[in-house]
Amino acid sequence: MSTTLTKAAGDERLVHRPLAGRLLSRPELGSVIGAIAVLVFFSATADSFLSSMDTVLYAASTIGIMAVPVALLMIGGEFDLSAGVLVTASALVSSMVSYQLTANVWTGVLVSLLVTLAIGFFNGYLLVRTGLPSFIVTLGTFLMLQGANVGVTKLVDDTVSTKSITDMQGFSSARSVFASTLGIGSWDLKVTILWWIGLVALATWILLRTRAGNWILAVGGGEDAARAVGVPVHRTKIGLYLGVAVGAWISGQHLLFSFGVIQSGEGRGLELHYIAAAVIGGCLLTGGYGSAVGAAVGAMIFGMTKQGIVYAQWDADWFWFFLGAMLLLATLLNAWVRKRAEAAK
Amino acid sequence: MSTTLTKAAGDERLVHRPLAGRLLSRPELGSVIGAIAVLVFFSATADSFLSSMDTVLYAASTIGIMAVPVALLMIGGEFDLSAGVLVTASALVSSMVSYQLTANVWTGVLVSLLVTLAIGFFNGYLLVRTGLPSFIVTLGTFLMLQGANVGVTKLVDDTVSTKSITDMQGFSSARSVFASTLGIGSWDLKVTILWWIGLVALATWILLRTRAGNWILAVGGGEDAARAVGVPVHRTKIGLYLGVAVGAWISGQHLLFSFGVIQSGEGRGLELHYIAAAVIGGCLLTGGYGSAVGAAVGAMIFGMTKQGIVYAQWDADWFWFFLGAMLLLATLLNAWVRKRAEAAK
Amino acid sequence: GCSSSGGKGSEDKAEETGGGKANTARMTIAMVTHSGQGDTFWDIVKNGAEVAAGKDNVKLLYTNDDKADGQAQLVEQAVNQKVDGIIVTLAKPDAMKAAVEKAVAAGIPVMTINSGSQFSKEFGALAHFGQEESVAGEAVGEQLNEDGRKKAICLIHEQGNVSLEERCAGVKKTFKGEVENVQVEGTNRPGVEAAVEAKLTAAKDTDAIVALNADIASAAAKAKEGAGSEAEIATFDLNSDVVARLASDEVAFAVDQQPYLQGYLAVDGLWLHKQNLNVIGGGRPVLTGPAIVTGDDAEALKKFTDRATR
Amino acid sequence: MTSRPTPAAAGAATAQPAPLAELRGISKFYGSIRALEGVSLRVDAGQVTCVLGDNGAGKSTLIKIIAGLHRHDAGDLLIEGEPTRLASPRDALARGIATVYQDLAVVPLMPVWRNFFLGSEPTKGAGPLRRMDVGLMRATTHRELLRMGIDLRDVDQPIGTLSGGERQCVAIARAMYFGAKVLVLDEPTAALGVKQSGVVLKYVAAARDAGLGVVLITHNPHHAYLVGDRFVLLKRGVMAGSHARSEIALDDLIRDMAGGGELEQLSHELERIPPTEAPAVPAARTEG
Amino acid sequence: MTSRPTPAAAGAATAQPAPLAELRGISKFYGSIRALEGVSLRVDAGQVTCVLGDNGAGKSTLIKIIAGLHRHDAGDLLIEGEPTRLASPRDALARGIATVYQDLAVVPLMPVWRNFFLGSEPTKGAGPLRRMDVGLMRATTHRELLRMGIDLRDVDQPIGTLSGGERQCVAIARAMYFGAKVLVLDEPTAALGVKQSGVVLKYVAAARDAGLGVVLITHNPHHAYLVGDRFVLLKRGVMAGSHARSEIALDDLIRDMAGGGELEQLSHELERIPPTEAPAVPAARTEG
Ligand SMILES: Nc1ncnc2c1ncn2[C@@H]1O[C@H](COP(=O)(O)OP(=O)(O)OP(=O)(O)O)[C@@H](O)[C@H]1O
Ligand SMILES: Nc1ncnc2c1ncn2[C@@H]1O[C@H](COP(=O)(O)OP(=O)(O)OP(=O)(O)O)[C@@H](O)[C@H]1O
Ligand SMILES: [Mg+2]
Ligand SMILES: [Mg+2]
Repeated sequence: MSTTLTKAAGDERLVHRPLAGRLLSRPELGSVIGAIAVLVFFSATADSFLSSMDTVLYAASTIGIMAVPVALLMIGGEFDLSAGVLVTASALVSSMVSYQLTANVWTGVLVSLLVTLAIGFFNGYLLVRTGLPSFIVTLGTFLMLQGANVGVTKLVDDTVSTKSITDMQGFSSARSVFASTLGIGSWDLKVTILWWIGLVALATWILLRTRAGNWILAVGGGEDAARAVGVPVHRTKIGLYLGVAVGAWISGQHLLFSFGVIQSGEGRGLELHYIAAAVIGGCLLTGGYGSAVGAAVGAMIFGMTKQGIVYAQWDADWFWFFLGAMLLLATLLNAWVRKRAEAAK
Repeated sequence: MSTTLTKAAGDERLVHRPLAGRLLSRPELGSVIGAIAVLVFFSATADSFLSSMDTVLYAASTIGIMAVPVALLMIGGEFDLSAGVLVTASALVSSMVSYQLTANVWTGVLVSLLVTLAIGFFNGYLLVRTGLPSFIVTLGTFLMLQGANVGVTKLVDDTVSTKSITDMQGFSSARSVFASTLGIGSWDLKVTILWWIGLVALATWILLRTRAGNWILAVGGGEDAARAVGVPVHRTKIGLYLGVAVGAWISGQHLLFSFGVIQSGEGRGLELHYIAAAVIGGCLLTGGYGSAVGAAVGAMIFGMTKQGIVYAQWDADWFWFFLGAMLLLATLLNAWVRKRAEAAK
Repeated sequence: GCSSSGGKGSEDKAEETGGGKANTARMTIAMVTHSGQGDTFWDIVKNGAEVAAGKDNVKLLYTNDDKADGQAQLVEQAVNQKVDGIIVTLAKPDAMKAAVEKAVAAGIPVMTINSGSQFSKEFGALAHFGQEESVAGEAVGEQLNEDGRKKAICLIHEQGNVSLEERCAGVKKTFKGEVENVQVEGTNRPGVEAAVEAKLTAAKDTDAIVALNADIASAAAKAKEGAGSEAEIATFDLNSDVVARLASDEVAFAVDQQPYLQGYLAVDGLWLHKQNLNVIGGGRPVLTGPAIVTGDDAEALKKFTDRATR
Repeated sequence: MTSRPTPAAAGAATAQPAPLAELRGISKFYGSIRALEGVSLRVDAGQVTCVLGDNGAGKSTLIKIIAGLHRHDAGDLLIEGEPTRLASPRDALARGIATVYQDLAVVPLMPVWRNFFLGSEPTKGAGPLRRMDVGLMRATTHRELLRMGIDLRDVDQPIGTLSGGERQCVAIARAMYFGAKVLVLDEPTAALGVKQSGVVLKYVAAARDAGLGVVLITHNPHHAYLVGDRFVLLKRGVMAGSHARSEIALDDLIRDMAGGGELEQLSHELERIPPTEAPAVPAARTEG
Repeated sequence: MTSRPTPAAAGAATAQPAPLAELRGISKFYGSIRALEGVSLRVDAGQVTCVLGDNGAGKSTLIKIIAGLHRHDAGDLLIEGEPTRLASPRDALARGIATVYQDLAVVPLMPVWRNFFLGSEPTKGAGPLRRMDVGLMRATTHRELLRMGIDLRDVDQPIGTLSGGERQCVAIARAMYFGAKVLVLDEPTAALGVKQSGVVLKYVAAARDAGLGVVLITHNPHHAYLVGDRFVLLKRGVMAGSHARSEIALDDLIRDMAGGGELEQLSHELERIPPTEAPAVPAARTEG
């Protein structure tokens, strides 16, 4: 990827730069340093941390599945505050549709995909049509969804959580797709990890190798310039919101099929975790720069820290303090290493 | 303010433009339309809305006191996720210091000012020293403060809320400064409204008439360009974080002296409300544009909507839905009116 | 300068609780709740557990997560850590089912506390210490009937929270008048105050306010003052402020489910089970509440609420 | 495509084929600011139309209308004889109008090769495996820039780290590479070195000879006179003249561009100052 | 201040006073990219030093070091004879070095008058009532721009809505207005019209005559030769020559700037093409 072309290798204006330095200048590989530091730290301080890597990976994957499309959206220069409650909404729809129609749960799953995509489209369409900042548009949908999740659930199911659908037709097949566990050695790997890896690979492919990826980088890095050279800015942005919707759909189905029941009030605040994972992984909040692998590494740092603090048996009252401090330290370390690498090269 | 100079008035390249059009192009006055619409709407649908304007103003002022410095920070191109918990931290410090030292509460109030400023400085200093995005820096302090608020309170007071200081010396004088009520006619106006108006006036003065204001607009609108012409970018940014700290201190003292007791888990999530108020009021999330009056109007829209929904006695389950929809509609209306004004003139 | 009134200087020196300490082998117990951050109620539960742990030579690992999947993960983590016992809340029973069963399958004794008594046994837990939210709600409804109230509002401070909804539903079930739910923001007390004041102004016939935790009760009391309403305030749970307001009759009564007991008994129960295979309650749910607390009890309770044990 | 005149036809016939693009009495307002009023312009195949004028005269605004970036408020825009409203630059590109903007050239954080092909990426493979032809893109970028005299070290460098002139060269090379029927260049040579300017002018001449219509904006009358066939002068948003090359001499053009007679004096004054002053001190100005 | 030579002294004496600013063997790397290596330059009072070179030669990098925007990696920067490391542009400004950057000119969303005075706002009043002298700022902005031939409609317009040349004029007028001892101009006339360019060159001459040291970067050899006293040539990051005005003729300068002998042919070729071609078709190019 970052080798130079043909004769440029012998250019007298290029100082020789070792591979390590070149690798470190990629957005995702920088943050890997932070992740390794966190890993080493908790392996040393928390007994069962390494042997419970499966739980850690699971925790990382539940953030990571959303962090990847959210990262793409951020690279495209926009924001989605509704991502957290959208996950809940997606799970609620499939649960309620299946239960109320007494249908095969796969019907619910499909309807949910359509509804979730429709909400994502609504976000994107409103954004490009009105020209309002995405912060305010998605804040609107965030609040509206937060209310609708509870309101609709109470209307339909009379309580704030849905009825259990565990005994319905199709549940077990859907569960094996969205929420099964694969025993590999002593580890119980959740299927979400596969979904996560798949999404990272797909997003990386899109970003680095397709026209759409070029457009995403362009609308985030310079919307006016991109429009001026003929990039379909509106379509690209709507597409990014649809991507977030797909992520929310997968997460939502996982939530539903691992528990059978959905609490309609949950999901608030998670959008911040997704965004944080992307930013820790090197995505620019202002758009135009970042990578899907970086977002995955960010989710990993987030997941490891959250789990590690529990394994290290630190005082729960200080949980958030430790989490904040560790995240900050990991990001600082990564920034510092990168600076060194730049300077030394 | 926006009259043209000398001979330009007769310039053939300037189309005549009525006063209304010119006014509407100011960031704050545009959003006033949205505010008026919300006001008219709720006056019509909710009986006691107009007669209870004092409560509405109070609700708006508690958001507004923080929305103003947060808006300045956003105009300066940065973000503060820790603003919400900083308010709680500030209240906790003065309560704990007063109680533990059995000192006059004013001692606690002053120590709290220093501590809050120190946290604000920490945010700003970390930002300019490390060059990390403000999102990640303040996310770190947000999480750390959230943990420390609970952890320290438990450590010091043994419970997760502070001891009551209502019976301590200085409490009543501090209460009259931070949390008194002024009866004007049939209205009971809270003193926070005065603080709010004062802050708006001060911030407007700074932004429009001082060098610091020029620098704030410049670092937000083009940091590199500002640095290149000699604007002290770092000092300006740190100053903005100190401003947020002052706002948090006032809000925190209000909280403490109106309730006497502080719950250490409070404040989370409010940062989003402050930012939302600023954005609704026309501040650009990317910096360089906005006004303090706009932020105040945004807080007003937020406050009116929140209260209005209760006065209108709409179904509580759908509260958040209505809030989101109303905010979106108000902002849309305002954007639409502005576009019309631009086109018609 | 120094304050001549209030403050730490005025505190009674509380006598240390707990005397001796068991000389049994050290055991590790994990306690996983669905509490949010900095919640008074759960702090009391935790205090009870800690006192029992200190007495029984137990290492207590307290963790909490207010999201269903997060709480389930914490239980699994406890299993991974091979603790000697797990205490868990069942506010979201379906979400906890798999994790609890995993723990039981791993041979770890489990106690459930707080709500969810009907699931405790089904999931394989040894015993349950708690109070049904709906039962507590019903108690409030009955008390309001007794006080002759006609119209109540129930303040939900966290949207979509099952336990809060159950409490309000319980009130609705027994209360003969009308009950209306109002959403307030639990982390923003000035906001709570303004919203309740608005509701009281809009619905002037409201004569009872049900707060679902003690902090909300304080804000509601201020709002009532602001709106000049005559409504009586009932609340769930206690803190020092509520006790003070009980004493001054600003709050009519509080429903106490004795959270201290839930923590204490669960730890003690696990210890007893290990030492002696005892099961408190003989396998049936042990109720720790609801107890109705009024102004008459306030004086006696003050000392304990200040210490966060009631 | 059908009625597009070949360069030969355009050169030979006095009968007028429909111009590739034509503006008739175009006006444009930015809020209360009048940027253009009643401006007309035609872009013929095989001809270079130069738009000249003072700073702020409205030149960039004019070409942004042709490029589909702004909508005009009055007047008609005709493309190949048909009245048209361009919805977006993408629309204009699809009709074969390629543009180099004065200040909207590139996306700074993106590598040079991605910028070069932005919006018109070549692909290979089909179906889900359809992907950008990265090898081709890199090689083309390097080659095309080399042809303009820019020897890039690394086509992966973010374009924002290139020098001003290098960046401008990327934008020009891109437009040249994709240019289909009409090429619109807004001050292309402003940031360029002597050598690169020469190359660009040669390119313009070549494009014209290949039958493209070219719109060239420049402040350099020498450059304009070297390649231009028709000179349109704007002044404070209105047309101040339109001359065929045969009707105007270089000196008149320079005078017109400098704002007419009353300014001649200033330019004379300046031209005189250094020469008269220079001989007075040169002895002292020896190297240190 | 103490040893600052008057223009007269600089002109008369061959004894060398310390130059206002001097670079000795400066190198600068951006990561693995070498932008400058071993470049030396001196800025004397009352002299105009022109820095010339191809696109990407390192000219802007050089002046960014003098302006305090970048730190150099090797070599010495001397200001009035003292070795110095400038911490920031603010530092450089405080030492009397005013700069017009090629691409970092302005804050787009801010009104023109705020941009004009950014970083050096005049104030009135004292204590808490100390405030910007807005009246003065507006009037000055309008006047100074008018002097450059830019007649602004409204100094409250966001500067981002000005045309490219108008924006550049604001940056130049600002530097001229605040210029104290050294004036650094990076391609100031690139976006300017004929008239405005003339004004800028007159300003440069006036600044020089007032005893300021001027560093001028330009791609226009005519402009450079009109006002320059010394010409420093950069090529791919290294010095390719340094000539006093007396040692070099305009034609040599043009050839040097175009990259030397091997390029002469191209420029000749280009100069020839249009004249030979033009007469062949002009008859057909009548107005439509
Ligand atoms: N921030 C940066 N990072 C990496 N390379 C850079 C950076 N800035 C400049 N360069 C490289 O350094 C070289 C010199 O750039 P510079 O801007 O000084 O050129 P210049 O002489 O001013 O060119 P021009 O006449 O086109 O303005 C260029 O090749 C450019 O690609
Ligand atoms: N978006 C805008 N909003 C308001 N005014 C604008 C806007 N864009 C341009 N203008 C004004 O319109 C006029 C014409 O601008 P334009 O950019 O077309 O000039 P130009 O002829 O290209 O000048 P230059 O040679 O300096 O590039 C200018 O006076 C400018 O201030
Ligand atoms: Mg222009
Ligand atoms: Mg340059």
